[in-house]
Amino acid sequence: MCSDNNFDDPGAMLLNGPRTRAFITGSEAVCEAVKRACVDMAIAYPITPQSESMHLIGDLYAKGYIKDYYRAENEFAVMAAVHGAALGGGRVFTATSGPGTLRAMEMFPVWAGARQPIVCAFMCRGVSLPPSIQPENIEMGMLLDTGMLMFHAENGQDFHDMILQAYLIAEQTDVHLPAGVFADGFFVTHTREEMMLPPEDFRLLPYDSNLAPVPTFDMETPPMRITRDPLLNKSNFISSSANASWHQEILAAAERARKHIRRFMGGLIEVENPGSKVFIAASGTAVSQSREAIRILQGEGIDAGLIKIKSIRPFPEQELKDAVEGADHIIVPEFNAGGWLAREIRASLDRNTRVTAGPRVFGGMTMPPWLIADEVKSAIQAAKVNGGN
Amino acid sequence: MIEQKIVDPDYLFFEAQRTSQYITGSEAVREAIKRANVDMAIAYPITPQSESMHLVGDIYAEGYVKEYLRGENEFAVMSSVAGASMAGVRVFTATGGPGTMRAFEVFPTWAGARLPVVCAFMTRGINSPLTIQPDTIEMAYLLETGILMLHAENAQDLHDMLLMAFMVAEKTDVHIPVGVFADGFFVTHTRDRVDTLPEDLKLPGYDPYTAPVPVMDMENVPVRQMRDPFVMKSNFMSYACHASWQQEIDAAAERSRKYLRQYLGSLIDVENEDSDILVITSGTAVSQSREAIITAREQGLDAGLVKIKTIRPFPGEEIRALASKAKKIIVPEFNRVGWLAKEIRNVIDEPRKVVGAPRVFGGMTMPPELILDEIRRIR
Amino acid sequence: MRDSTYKVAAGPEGYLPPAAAVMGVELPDPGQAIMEGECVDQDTAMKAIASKLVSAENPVFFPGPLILWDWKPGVAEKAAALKDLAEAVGAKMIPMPDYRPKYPMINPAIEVNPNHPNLTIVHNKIDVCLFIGVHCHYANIALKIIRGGTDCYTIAVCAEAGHEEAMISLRDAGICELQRLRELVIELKGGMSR
Amino acid sequence: MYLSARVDKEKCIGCRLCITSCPEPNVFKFLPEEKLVEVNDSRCKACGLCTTVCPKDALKIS
Amino acid sequence: MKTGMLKISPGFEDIMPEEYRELVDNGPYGKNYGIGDLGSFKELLEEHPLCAGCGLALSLRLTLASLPMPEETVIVGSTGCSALAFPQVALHNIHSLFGNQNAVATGVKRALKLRFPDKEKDVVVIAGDGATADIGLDMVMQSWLRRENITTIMLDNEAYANTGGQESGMSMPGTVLNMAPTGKKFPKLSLPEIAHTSGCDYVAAVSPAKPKQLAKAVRRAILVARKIGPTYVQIFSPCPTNYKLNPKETVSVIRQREKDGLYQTKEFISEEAQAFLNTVEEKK
Amino acid sequence: MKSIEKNFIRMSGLGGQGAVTAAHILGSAANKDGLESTVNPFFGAEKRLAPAESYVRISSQKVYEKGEVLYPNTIMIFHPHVITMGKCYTMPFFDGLQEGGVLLINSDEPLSLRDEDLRLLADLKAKIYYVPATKIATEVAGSELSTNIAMLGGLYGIKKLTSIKSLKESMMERFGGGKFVASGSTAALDDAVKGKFAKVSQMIEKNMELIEAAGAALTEFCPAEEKED
Repeated sequence: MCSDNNFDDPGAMLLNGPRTRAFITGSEAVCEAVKRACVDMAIAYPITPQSESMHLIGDLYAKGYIKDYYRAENEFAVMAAVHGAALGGGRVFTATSGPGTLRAMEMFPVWAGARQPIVCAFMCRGVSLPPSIQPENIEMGMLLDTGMLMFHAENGQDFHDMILQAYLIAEQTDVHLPAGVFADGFFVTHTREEMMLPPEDFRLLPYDSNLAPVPTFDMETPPMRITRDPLLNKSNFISSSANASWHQEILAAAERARKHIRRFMGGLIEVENPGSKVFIAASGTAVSQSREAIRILQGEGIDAGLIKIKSIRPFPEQELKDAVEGADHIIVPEFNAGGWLAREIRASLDRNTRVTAGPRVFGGMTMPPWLIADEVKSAIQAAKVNGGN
Repeated sequence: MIEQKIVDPDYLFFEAQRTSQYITGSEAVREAIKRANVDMAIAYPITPQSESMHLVGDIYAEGYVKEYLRGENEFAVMSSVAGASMAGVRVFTATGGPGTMRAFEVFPTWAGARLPVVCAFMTRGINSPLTIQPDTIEMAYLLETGILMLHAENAQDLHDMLLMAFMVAEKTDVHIPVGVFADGFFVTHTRDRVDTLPEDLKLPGYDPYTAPVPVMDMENVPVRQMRDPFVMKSNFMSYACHASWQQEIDAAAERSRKYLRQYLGSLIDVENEDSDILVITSGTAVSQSREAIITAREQGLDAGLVKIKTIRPFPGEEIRALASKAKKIIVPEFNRVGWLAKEIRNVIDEPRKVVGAPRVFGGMTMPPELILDEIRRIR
Repeated sequence: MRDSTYKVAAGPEGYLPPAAAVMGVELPDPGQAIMEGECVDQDTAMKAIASKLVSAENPVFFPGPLILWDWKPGVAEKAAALKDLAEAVGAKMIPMPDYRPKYPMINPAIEVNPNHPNLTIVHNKIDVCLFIGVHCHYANIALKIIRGGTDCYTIAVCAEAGHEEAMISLRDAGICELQRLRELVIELKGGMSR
Repeated sequence: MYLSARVDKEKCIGCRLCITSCPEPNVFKFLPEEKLVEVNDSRCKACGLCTTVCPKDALKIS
Repeated sequence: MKTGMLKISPGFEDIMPEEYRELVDNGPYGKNYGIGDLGSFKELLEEHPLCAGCGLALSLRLTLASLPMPEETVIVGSTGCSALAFPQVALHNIHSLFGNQNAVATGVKRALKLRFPDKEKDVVVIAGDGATADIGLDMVMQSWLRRENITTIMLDNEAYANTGGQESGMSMPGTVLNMAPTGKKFPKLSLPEIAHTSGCDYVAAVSPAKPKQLAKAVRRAILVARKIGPTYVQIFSPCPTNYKLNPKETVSVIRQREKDGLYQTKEFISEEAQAFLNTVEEKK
Repeated sequence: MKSIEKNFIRMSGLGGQGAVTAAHILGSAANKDGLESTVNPFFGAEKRLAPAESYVRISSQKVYEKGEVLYPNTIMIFHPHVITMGKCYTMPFFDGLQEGGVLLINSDEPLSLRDEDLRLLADLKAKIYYVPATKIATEVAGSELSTNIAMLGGLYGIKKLTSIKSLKESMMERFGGGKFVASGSTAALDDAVKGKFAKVSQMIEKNMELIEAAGAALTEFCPAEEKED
């Protein structure tokens, strides 16, 4: 199904090409993306709220859009098998959620360390006991340092586009890292809304493993003697520094991704109402809630700007710094208890007293826009009381 | 096995006569567990942790620990440990690096289920590429799991923190798991002087009926008791209840501060706090910094040291206060991402003050000269 | 986007220098090259390479597996062009036949390894080296280690996106670039060929 | 100074059992003309395994 | 394998280290060598860091010499002593994590089938007993149940040797090792039987005490995996270091164990596999 | 307690030669003498005959630093192959040696070091000593497995970092009791050494003789003189 079409510049096509309307769920949007991604192989394992998308991808396999597909035995095995398929030179896709992410945790740094451009969709949900199948993105806080690229989709449209863009970015020779495309479970996966899809016959070009910065394990690529993870059998300064340099190269690859993210995704962040004194900085569904909050605030005569953070790894430190240069308040709403995004933001800026790390809801709770609007108002109020700014 | 007398923890920690021994960090684990009145321990091999769990096996054979087994993998070990803890016993295990990652899903469930498990993490690098060498990156992943995290500087800390961890973890108002972290090899395999406690004394046993959740033994009320029941409903009430449950875990961690202060003295140790330059760090990097600071001060460079003992709960207020006076803060770390520098930047008003360096990883040693270079660079 | 003042220069830079990309150095766009952390046009970079090679006391080429093994069409021709260039320069070739940590030890006189390139560089007193035919990941690791521990000047002739870890790096380089380099070298040497 | 397996050429019948009992690669070389084995002593770790399978007592560690 | 994979680019022959020239001139690729040819060709395995007298190293060496088509073989390993030798093997080989080898191999095998539909590519898992029977047992068994076309070879040294000698599921009952300070409390896992009932078309338990039998089992297992279904070979490979044997006793302890009735070679062949083997073995 | 400067010692040998055990004995002895010391073994999965290192730090001041000794003032080379066959991972093999540092090499005769290395060593004012440790171990203790003890004897002959009494006690503790924790392969070698003697006390006595004999067999070699040839 892949070689039928030839779009020389799928990146440009994705950004500017024609689109048609569809009223679909986030899970269906994933399916539409994978259908166009020229994927060789997908591996599935059930977990709510991800299962539906991998069912649909199973249907794609049955129709011939994907060459191989099966249900594996658990998430750790899925991520291991996907890794194997990528080492063997295939373009792969899989998806998981919450506890599934944590079950497979050990594999993610392996993907990055092995420089495999695996694209995985994470439909975030709660992870701790008591079990919760509900939306919450704490798992992202745990994946920040795994070496993978992390993109956070605001809605089904983003989810669709980012999956395709993720392949384009992840497979660049100078990047060649795994990319996680994150969406808040249910809020995105199970919400039906209007989306704009590229033409039915749009396809990414097939993956060419010869362009990889590491050899493919197929006994067709020199050198003949090539091992994954070879640094173990010496214990000394040389092998430690080679190991350290390897890790630095993974960090470097993520840095190199910035340029490609700007090209294929139009930037690491999107800013609305630049120059505002108050900003809401958010990612994922919290962005949508914030848009509504801004509307509420505008109704009350309060001007607030919005920073939508699309790329969590690499993190847009400089873009953020520039965007809030003249701002007095930055409100960071989040769907998790730990507040990882606020921590990222506070660690990147100066004058941290400006940052309000909240509101935060979790356990599946919805974040009503007024909660964010209230936080904006109380930050402004507090500043007035303190006579600051 | 020597007959052991139960004593008050405060007596054991602060008054009992200590004996100096020249031992490794792994042996220090044995010495601690021997006096910890542990009911059960579960082991699985992984370098550099294996040796400590061999030694715990040896004291099981001698009778100091009542039950011991080798599990089939780390995920299973951590799950079995959870089961044992739910059934009301004091339980210990240890892992490191990839083992931590393999078991990852279980750690937030320990916290969510309010289990006072004590686990030693002998930190090492995470694949890929494979390394068995020291590196603290796994701590970055665990920050959001809800477990308390203590970071030992050396074998003495490891020994003391393990014993204290049981006492903190089992307080009714805390009752969440504690991870005691020690840098693999640098602590586990280095032979150093450790002041150990009398062999004939041990901590009081665990009383599961003081737990803030019922123990699963069909010996206490209510009869109809199920762990973790919320999954069946999808509505505002059940979401709010789940969120409140998570808040209670965070609250338990907050409450642990007073006990941690009671046993550890403080969450941070400070030397020369009025210095313009503060080196703030945890674990082995503290030892390396001590050497750097000795040299720096000999050379007339004014630098102070802050040793962070608890990573969760994080001593945010303490560091914020210190940081407001300092001109620059140097954070040496044994990992590639600089999670500690990020934690510190997050709690202070002027993150620009923080120099996230030197940073070495993948098993590299951090020569004190590197820290000294950073101090000089600021001067 | 990021302003970089980071200079990718000959070392020794220290115990564990940062990766250049993390310091803000970006890879060149097609048609460009990179020199000591800055983008320059390809021709400038080629001239600089030729002059570095000609003025070196002991220039050595490190051909990697992608050019050492005649594994796909075009390799033999590229290898021949490389050999011509080496002869024009008067450079020795020390191969990197694979990437494994070799047990118990490589012979640094006759081979180079990406995990510890400095053994070969120090042993042979190499002042300028040229990487070609090495998978990008391994090349970057080796180039950074060299920068950290030696004063060797590094050049990377890359068929893909280039290497900011090298002091000079070409991108999308093939036979034409090797031939052009050879012409430049011969020119610099006063027109003497072979 | 270092131990290695040594072949007594008089006793060796070239049965090659030693070759398939050695945990190290490329230590033994079979010489087809002479029907003998030869030891590369720089690669031999002197474990002595070969001496236990030799039917003719032709191998010694020394 | 591409035909040029082992051809040195013209003009570069003289700079290639001898070891590589030997592989080109005298290696086993495409030659259909077996263990009977050992001693007269350049082996795939180079000098490795395993202990003197290591049974696992011996089994690995014999296994590598028995591969029916080394030029088309990708090996998937796991953490353990064998992982220390893998970088020295002149094949593409993957070490991913501890215990996930059969899941990784599943991905590799399927991807290679997609990419090279007209070629046979043998994916062979070679891992220790800890990786196969303990931490990775679920993934090992699931790959059998799923009928993946891969060969699983266990180098059974009855311990976690690389981490310092811990008892494993494959240790004999009563064995006192680390983490079993009062002796192992349960029997040695009967993995060949489990493999058989899990649907493996070829299963064998062999040892380097009988090299020809070992070679035959490895060869059969790989051929059957190619055409019929999953296969399993268990190779008893005593560890002189952790069992404190004299290194030269590695083979004699196998013989002694066999004599005592505590070890036996085994072979299960499904009807389909037998029919297939009859055709290929007759041809030869 | 005597007062001594920081002594940072790097022991480079091959797996199975007992560099780790030697470090342990030396560090423990210093501890018994009331000195501050830490012992770090090499960190790894090295097998027999692979390059291996261990580190001892001894000082009368508290030693905090952990990890590899990158800047030693004493380097002990347990096997000539470390130098002649490059079985070490630092280039040159004395990398990081402090000025005025000491090199102690196990070899029956002086090795032919590269001119360049000799020049560097002369610049560092390094002292080079040779001791035929393996030969003496075989002669006196009847086993090359005691090479490590002979190396300690050589070191004792050069500088007395610890008392001889503590060295002996430390050996008693190491080989005598059941308490010592050794890795699998080290434990196996221990058994092999002990197997040579009827009683541990005999072995210790032999080892003490060995220390003395090794000290007596030291030869000093001046890099600066050699350079003139």
